[in-house]
Parts: sequence; structure tokens; C-alpha cells
Amino acid sequence: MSEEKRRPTPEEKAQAAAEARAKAEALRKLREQEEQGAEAAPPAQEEAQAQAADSQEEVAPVAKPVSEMTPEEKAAAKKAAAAEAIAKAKAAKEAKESAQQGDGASSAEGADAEAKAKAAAAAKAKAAAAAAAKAKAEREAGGSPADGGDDDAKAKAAAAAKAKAAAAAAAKAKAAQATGDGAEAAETPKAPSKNQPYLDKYVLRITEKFGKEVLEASYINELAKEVPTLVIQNERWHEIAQFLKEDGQLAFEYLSDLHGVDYEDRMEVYYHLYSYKNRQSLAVKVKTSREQSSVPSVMDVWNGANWNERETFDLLGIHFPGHKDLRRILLPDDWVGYPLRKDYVQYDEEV
Amino acid sequence: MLGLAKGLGYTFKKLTEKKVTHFYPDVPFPMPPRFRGIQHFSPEKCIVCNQCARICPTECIQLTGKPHPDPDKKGKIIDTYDINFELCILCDLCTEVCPTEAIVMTNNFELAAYSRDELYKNLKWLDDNNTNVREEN
Amino acid sequence: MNQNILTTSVDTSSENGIRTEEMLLNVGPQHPSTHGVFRLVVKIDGETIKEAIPVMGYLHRGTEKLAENLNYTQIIPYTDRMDYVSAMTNNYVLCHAVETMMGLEIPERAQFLRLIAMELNRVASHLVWWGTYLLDIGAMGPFLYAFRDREMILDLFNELCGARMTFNYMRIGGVKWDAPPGWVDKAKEFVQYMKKELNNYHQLVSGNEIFISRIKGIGKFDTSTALDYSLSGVMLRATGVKWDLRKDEPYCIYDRFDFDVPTATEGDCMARYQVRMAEIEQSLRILEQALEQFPSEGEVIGKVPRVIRPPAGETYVRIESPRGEIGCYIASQGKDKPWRLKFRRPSFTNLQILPTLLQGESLANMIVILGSIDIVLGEVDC
Amino acid sequence: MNALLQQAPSWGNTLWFILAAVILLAVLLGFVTYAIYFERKVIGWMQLRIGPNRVGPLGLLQTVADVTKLLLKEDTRPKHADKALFTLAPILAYAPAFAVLAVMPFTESIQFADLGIGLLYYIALSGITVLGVITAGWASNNKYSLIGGLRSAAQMISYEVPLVMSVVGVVLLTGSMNLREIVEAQRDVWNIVPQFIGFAVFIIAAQAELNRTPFDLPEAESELVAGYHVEYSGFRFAMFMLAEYVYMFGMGTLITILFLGGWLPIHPALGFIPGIVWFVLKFSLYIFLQFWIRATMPRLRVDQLMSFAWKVLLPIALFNILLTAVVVSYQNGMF
Repeated sequence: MSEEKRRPTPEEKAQAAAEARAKAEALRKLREQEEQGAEAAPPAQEEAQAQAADSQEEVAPVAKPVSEMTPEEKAAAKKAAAAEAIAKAKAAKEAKESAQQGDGASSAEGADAEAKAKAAAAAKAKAAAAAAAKAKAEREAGGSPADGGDDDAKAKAAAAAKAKAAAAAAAKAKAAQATGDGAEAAETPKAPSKNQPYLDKYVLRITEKFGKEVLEASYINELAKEVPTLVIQNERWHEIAQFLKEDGQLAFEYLSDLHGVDYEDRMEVYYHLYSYKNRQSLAVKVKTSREQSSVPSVMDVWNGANWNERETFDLLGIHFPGHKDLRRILLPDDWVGYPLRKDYVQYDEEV
Repeated sequence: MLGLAKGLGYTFKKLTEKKVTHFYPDVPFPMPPRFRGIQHFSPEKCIVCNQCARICPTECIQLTGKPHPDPDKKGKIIDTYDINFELCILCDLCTEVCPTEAIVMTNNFELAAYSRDELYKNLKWLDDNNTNVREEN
Repeated sequence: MNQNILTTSVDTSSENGIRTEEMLLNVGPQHPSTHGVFRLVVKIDGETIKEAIPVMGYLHRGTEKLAENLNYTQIIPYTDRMDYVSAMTNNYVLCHAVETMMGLEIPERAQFLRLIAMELNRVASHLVWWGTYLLDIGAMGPFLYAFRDREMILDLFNELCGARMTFNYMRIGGVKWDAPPGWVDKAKEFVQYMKKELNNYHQLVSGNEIFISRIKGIGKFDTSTALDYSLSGVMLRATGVKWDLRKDEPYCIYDRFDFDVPTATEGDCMARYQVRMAEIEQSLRILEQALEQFPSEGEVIGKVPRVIRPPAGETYVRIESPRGEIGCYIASQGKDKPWRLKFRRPSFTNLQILPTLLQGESLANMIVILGSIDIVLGEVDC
Repeated sequence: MNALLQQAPSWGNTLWFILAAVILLAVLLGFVTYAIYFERKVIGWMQLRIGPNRVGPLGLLQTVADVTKLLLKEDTRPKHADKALFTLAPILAYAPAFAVLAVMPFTESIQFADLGIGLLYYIALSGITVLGVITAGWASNNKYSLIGGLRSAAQMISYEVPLVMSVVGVVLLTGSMNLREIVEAQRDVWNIVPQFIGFAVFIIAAQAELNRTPFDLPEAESELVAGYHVEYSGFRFAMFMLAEYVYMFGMGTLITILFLGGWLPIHPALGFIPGIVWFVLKFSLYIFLQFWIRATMPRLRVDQLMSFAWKVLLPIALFNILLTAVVVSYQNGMF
């Protein structure tokens, strides 16, 4: 969504929420129609639609933390621009839809075609600026457990740099913004996620340190409240985990969740990290084979991984080399098989 | 010591306060209108659509239909209908999906039995369980 | 069973020639203070704990496995049975995850009903904790006072959704029932009553010197440890982190209400006690506002497709349950059944720190520490 | 009774002794039955419940039903328990609790043995109970009971010291260890007034001696399940239960005698009310206090309990002795 919507005054917020609702309604109707028409359409299409609706609905929740901002910050800013922003957002949404239908895997890193690159860069710049502002606002809103002062500055700087890099495109985008015409805004495809700059930052930090090959993919997961998601190479995961936690800029000191998924052709372990310092989430996925599934243990990085890894081992049979005490946790020690695997057969059918 | 004294004062005050005990088995326990108790099933309403059996999260409902005795009429009528109350969690989903309100909740909740077999309730039992039937389903 | 704990050492070298022996004590699975079927194997020297190994899974029902063969509506009753002390938040986290994936709009009235239900449930849950914690420490009275007041909440729930603990109240896209006539007024009445009662609680217990001496300085840890062990909720807030998902990542309509996030800095059982008690107060504050602003009419369930099929992909949402951060991960293949459903259960994760906290503590403190974590075994074992 | 004691032993008076003992036992059993009933009722009321109400009118026969159940239960014994000690322990716990009642003057006339050193007799005998408890803990072959047994050994021995020390003041004031004389000495003013410190220490120490809240650590059901008697059931468990309440009876009697003026009325003008009524009233007051505390207090931790005994109660008790000694010396004109 455009940044204008992210910092409204309370009255505006309510208004925006109402509008968002109306829009979502319309969109859902549209989608329902489409669904009837194309029940068997490729999932990508459905996903795109859902994502569009999703991010639209996101408007309200996203707007909320800002309610803690000081009045100055809420500021003159976007009051005037609100109406045009809405129009633009709508257009952008439609554009996004079409874009996503076009390239199902557009979320994957580096997939952007030349044409889109420009626009994306523009969007990125915009979002980066917004994010920087928002980060500041959030910091000032207080409550951060750790002092993230200079880190914040760094983040802002990074965002600024990115903005510069995309200068030309940004200028163009600005022009489009100035005219504020729905028709023209339609040219800006795919409103970038508010988390895009964060994702870029993470990718940058990791590739700088470990090289490009450690990242198998990186994208914004629109379905999960736009959490930046990284798919990391299995072999290097442990050192990257260490880096994610200890790096001053990333500082993901909190492991919210860890679990595995059996996708029949592969296993995935999903990590949800959180940085209390930067107030940012990150999802990490590590893939492994089904036959000899093993993912490096991160128990020594986050102690909270201990039981979660045991549980994953218990139910899915994924081994975590490096775990100090890897044994079954929920099931009895003599249990046969791993129940959450898709090919699991109950040995006792009677139950 | 003050804290201890305050606590003692509080409990002493409670000594004469009104008691909250219910005289349950002697005085029946009134349940609110929405209470989810044991289901009542009226076979004449059932259209054998199988939705209740399908929505049941614990698969405790078993039903069979038979062709309508009146050959002119289409559709089926219910033949057997069993709910296994060993499994039933009274989650209310069967009554929620039933299009004809053939299966509805009642306010009766006493299910204790000496044998597990008694927890299998058949069509007749469920039909007879027609007291305190819930209005709103 | 871990092999190394099974070996106890015999110490014959003490200076006065007394032969001492370590002892293995099995606390649970049937023990009054493990709050369910939870087992702790502790190696003790006298009454000092050398090592503690938690053993769980006695209540493992395979909810996640079962869910793979159920559609989303059918899973809701199963979530009731995870954290049975606060089933509303469990209901909500699943619905929220699916709604996030599908981008569903929830009607205003339903949002209010959900919020009120969740907050009432939070109060109920903290009351259970308060009562049982005091019972653990040996005071019997508070348990019954707390349960009497909780009973009023359960009665409210009974009127709202027809069940007292396993609510099955929320649906994807809204809630099942609208508030019955007069319910909101009853809830308002209860909030006022509870505010008064809370003062009584403080009078009865909070100043009790024996109680304070039992919990002060026990089970202490700092913020970095808490984060390292993935602790959440009160466990985290008691170490000074002002973090509440209701405030910091608002869901439902929590951002519309004015409330504080109580914190304490000591990180001991006393801090956790104070934070929980303050949380009841804040919940009552939210409830007061929400009941005041409760919309007079409106739908309680939004427009939802008849068959719920979230788009292919995955989602992870987390909300604040009374015990901490409850998360729900759904991997969907676009079918009406989840490919993989995973709950991040706060009790399970918070319990991880127990072995560390217990080291070197006495048996009596073991109960105090375990109680202060506030676990629900249905959730630990899932 | 005293006259009987002076006689030469014969079949006749032996029978009398037995009969008296049986009567006392019956009274005691009655007391225990209704103390338990009373306890459950009082605690129930304080917790907004109504307590036992289903067996007999007002639930009056509840305890009878409970005891009957206990007596009918199978006599179980853990596999590797020490048979002899396991059997002996309940008796060891119960017998002294019962025996101490022999010296208690309930009124001027109702007393079994008027010993010159009645107080000492009481203290000496009540010390044996701990043996029963520790034996039970040891013989059960259960870790919980072992810990419970050891806890109670530590606790009872520790609290015996301040308990004894706190009554020294009374003895100093009275100049006698004879319980009857102690009561008679309170004609003007009950000992609770001049000996308030002693009374406070005694009440607290008694609570610990009786293993009752907030000092119920040996049983601490939330920690040790049931402590030393975790393996006992049926009749043997009933013995422990009985010992606990009989001991409470003894302690209540002692406190009434030592500090509350025994059978003496509040004011001489009320002397027309029989002494036994006064005695029962005062005694009930103490029993009620027990239950009241139980409904309110949480439990102490074992190390707090020990340091409380040695670091707080004992110094206070010693100070009380010193104070009383000084006052008594002053009154006797020593200074």
C-alpha cells in the first residue's frame, strides 16, 4: 500500500478502514464471481487474488501502531493526499493482480523483468522512505526493549541509499504521484509491501557476508501478514542463524516458532524469528530431503529451539545434528514412525 | 503481620456471607437457552442429506437411509441414526449444518452410565429425548 | 528417558564420614501440583534439586495430525481442547490465520464479540491461575474465591455460546452466536463486580507476608535469558519487556481501546504474580470500553464462501493468549483441509526454561516456579 | 480418680481405670469426629460453600461415614516396606498423643492424674510423636514419605524448643509445673495478659508442632502429596488422622490451661456456669482459630520454617523468660 495510508489521524484512520472494508467487499464479490467461473484455475491466479484482497485488508492493521505517534508526526503530511492515495492504491492493486498472474513466481528473488524493474525500484524507494519514517515513529512511540538508536539510523541510511540508486525511476514515480491520476497510477504495477525494504536489507546483509548462493529464495509472504521470508541453504544455515542473531543490524534475538512441514517431495523447516530491537519479523525456511532429512540445530543460537526441534524430530523425523538431547518429546520413546509424515501408517489401527 | 491480619479479616467476613453452593442433584440445574446438551433427533424431518455425519469432527454419527415407502415420492427417509456419545464432543456443528433442524440440541446433559455400551444412542432414544429442546439452532 | 539422570552419585567423601546419596524423585504424572499429567524427574540431594527433566506427552492427542484430515470449521472444536482454560484465544488464532490467508473482512459486531469473549476468557484464565497458584503454595481459600468469580464468566459464556469451557464459538469470518438479549448488561455488571473483587484479592493475598516470602526472588531470570528461551507473555513482561501483541501487532480491534501493558523488572515469581494481577485489571479496562462501545446491531458473520479454501501458500499469525504468544501456522494447498497445521503453544515454549530455573532450587520452590509459568497441559501436549 | 490412684492395685480399681480410659477414648473419638466436621464446615463457610451436608441431618454423620469407609478398606502395605516398623508407626504416633491427656485437668474434678510435673510430662510424651512420624516416613519405602518424615522430624524438634521455652514464663509466674496449680494461679488474671509474648510464641510453635497450616510442610499436599503417610490407607491412616486430631485436642487443652485460665469464668460473677462449659468454650475458640488460619494462610517453605524457629521464635521466647524472671524477681523483692 502507499505510505500515505500508514500514518493517518484517528479520524482518517476510521475513514480509511471503512473505505477499505467497502473495497474488500467489492473485491470479494469480484473474486467470488471469478471463483465460480474458474474453480480449476491454476493456483497462482487464486493466490494472486487472495493476496490482493489480503493486502488490502491489511490497511487497517498496518495503520495501527502509528496511532501511538506524537501529533507532530502524524503531521500535515498526507491528509490532503488521502483521497488520491486511495484511488491509486486501488489501481495499484489491480495492476498487481495482473502482474502476479503474469509471473506466478514474481515473488522469487531476481525474477523481475526489465520493464517491471523500474517500477519496482520506484516503489521500493517510496516504501523505503516510508519505512524509515515509520521506524522512527515507532522508535519514538517507545517500548523498545533494546536501544536501537544508531541501528535505526543505519537502517534509514540504507533506505536512503536504495532510494538514490533508484533515482530515475523514483523521479518518474513521483511525477505519477504528483498528477495523482488513477489512470496514470495504473502504470505503477504492484504496490510493494511495506516490508520490502526490510527484506532487501536482510538479503543484502546475508549475501554480503555469505555470498549469493546461500539464499535459495527470498520473498514477501503476502499470506502471512507480509512477513519477509528467506529460504536458506541447508548446509550454511547454522552460521547464518548465528549471524541473524548476532548481527547488530538484524538482531533476531527471538525465535517465535520452529516446526517442520512434509511436502511429500521435500521437508521444510519453518522458523519464525523476531527482532525486539527492530520490531521486525522474519520467516526462514530450510529445505531438506525426505529420506535423509537433517537440518543443522540452532539450539545453541536460540535456546528456545530446543524443544521445538525435539518436537519436529518426534513428529516428522527430521534430524537436527548439533542438538544436545535429541529424543522424542511428545510420543513414547518406543514409538514407531513419525506421525506427521504424509506416508505414516498407524501400526495400531484400532485406535 | 498486617497482611496476615487483613487476610484473616477477609476470610472471617466471608464466614457469614451467602453461600454459592448449588443443590444440584436435588434441584435441577437450569441451563441457558443456548446450552448444548444431548441431541434430539426427529426422523420425520430428516432428509438423509448426510451433512451432519460429514461435518462431525469426531465421526461419531452413523446414519443410513432407505427409499421412501411411498413410491411416488422422491428422496429417502432415515433408517438408522446412531450417535456414539463416547466420541461426541457436543460441538454443535451437526445442528448447525442440518438444513431441516432434524437434529437439534437439548438442555439435557446427564449422560453418565455404568456401561460404555449405553453410550451408543440410537434413533429411538434420540427421538425420545425430546424434553428441553433448544429453540434456536 | 535420559540416561544420565538415572545415575545418582553416592558421596562418601564428606568430612564427617556420613554417606550421602542422591535420590531420583518422580514428580507426576499424577501429582497435585503439576496441573495435569506432567511429569518431572528430579535428581535431589536432600531437598535441593540437582537436575530436573520434564517428561510430557501424556495428553498428546495429535491435534495437528487430526487437523490434516479435517476441514477448517471442524478444527475449531479441537482448538478448544488445547488450552482449555482459555479456549477463546485458541478459537481466535485459528480463525485469524484462515482469515488472514483469505483476506476476509470481519463484521464490526463480530469483532466486538470476539474481543469481549477473549478478554473475558483472559480474566477467567488468570483467575484460574491465581487460585491454583495459591493452592500450590498451600492456601486453599483463594482457589475457591477465584473459581466462584470465574464461574460467573463461565455462566456468561454458557449463555453466549452454550458451553462453559469448550466454546466452539468463533467461526471463520465471524462468530456463531450474537449476544443474547441482556447479555451485554450482565457482562458490564460482572466487570464492575470483578473490579471490586480484585481489590479483595489483593487484600486477601497480595500483602500476605508468608506469600511474599515464598515468591519473592524465586525463579529469577533476566530479559536476555527470556528471549533466548523464546519466552512470551507474562514470562517475558515480568523481565521488563513491554511487549504485548495486542498493543504491538494489533489484531482484532484492540487498537481501538485504551489499555496499558503491565510490566515488572525483577523477573521473579513475584513479578509474574504482579503482572498477571495487573493484567486482569487491564482486561477489565478493555472490557469496560468494549462493552460501552458495543454496536447496537450488525451482522455477526461476514460473507464467507460456503467451502473454506484458503489460497495455496502458508501463513503464520500470532496473538496474545493469557499464557503468552499463541501462533498458528497453516500450510495450505488450496484445499478445504490444511496441508499442515501447527500451533505455537505458549505453555510448551515457556516450559522450556523450567529445567534451568529448577537447578539448585529446593523442592518447595519447584512447585512455586512451575506454578508461576502457568502451563496448561492440554496445550503443552497438544 | 486421684483417690483411686492412691489405692493399692486390685482388680476392681484396674477395671475402673480401664473404664475411665474407655470413656475418655469415647469422648475423644466424639471430639475428633466433630472437630473434623466442624473444620470442614467452618472452612466451607469461609470459602462460600456449605460444607458436608448429605450424610445425616446437616451432614452430621459425614465423619462417621468417612471413618467407616476407612475401617472397611483393605489393609495395604507397600511391597518393600519395613513390615514391623510400618505397623508400629501409627501406634507410635497415636499412643503418646492419647497418653498426654492423662494429666489434663478439664475442670477441678475431672482429671485423671494430678502429677506435680504435669507440664513436663506433657512435653516429654509429646516428643515421642515425632518418632512415629519419622518411622512412618522411613518404613513406607517411598521417597515422598521419606522427605515428609525428615521434614517433620526437623520441624517438630525445632519447634519443641520455643514451645517449651515459651511456657517457662508461665512456670516462673506460677512457681509450679502442676497444671492444676497453674490454673488456680490465674484466678485474678489469665496468663495471656502477663505472658502475652509467651502466648504468641506458644500459639505459633503449637501450630508447627501440630503440623497445621501455615506449617503443614510434612504433609504439604502440593509438594509431597501427603508426606509421611502417603502410603498409609484404611485403618492405619485413620490412626494417623486420629493422632493428629487428638494431639490438637491435647494442645487446645494445654493452651486453655496455661494461658486462658482453664475452667475459670471470665468474671467471678459468672461463676454459676459450670467450669466445664467455660473450658469447652475457650477450647473451641482455639480450635476455631486453627481452622480460620487454615482457611487463610499459605504454607511456609522448609528453610524459612527452620530459620523462623531458631532465629525468631527462640530469641523471643528467651527474651520472654528473661523478662518474666526480672519481673518475678522484682515482685519477690530481689531488687
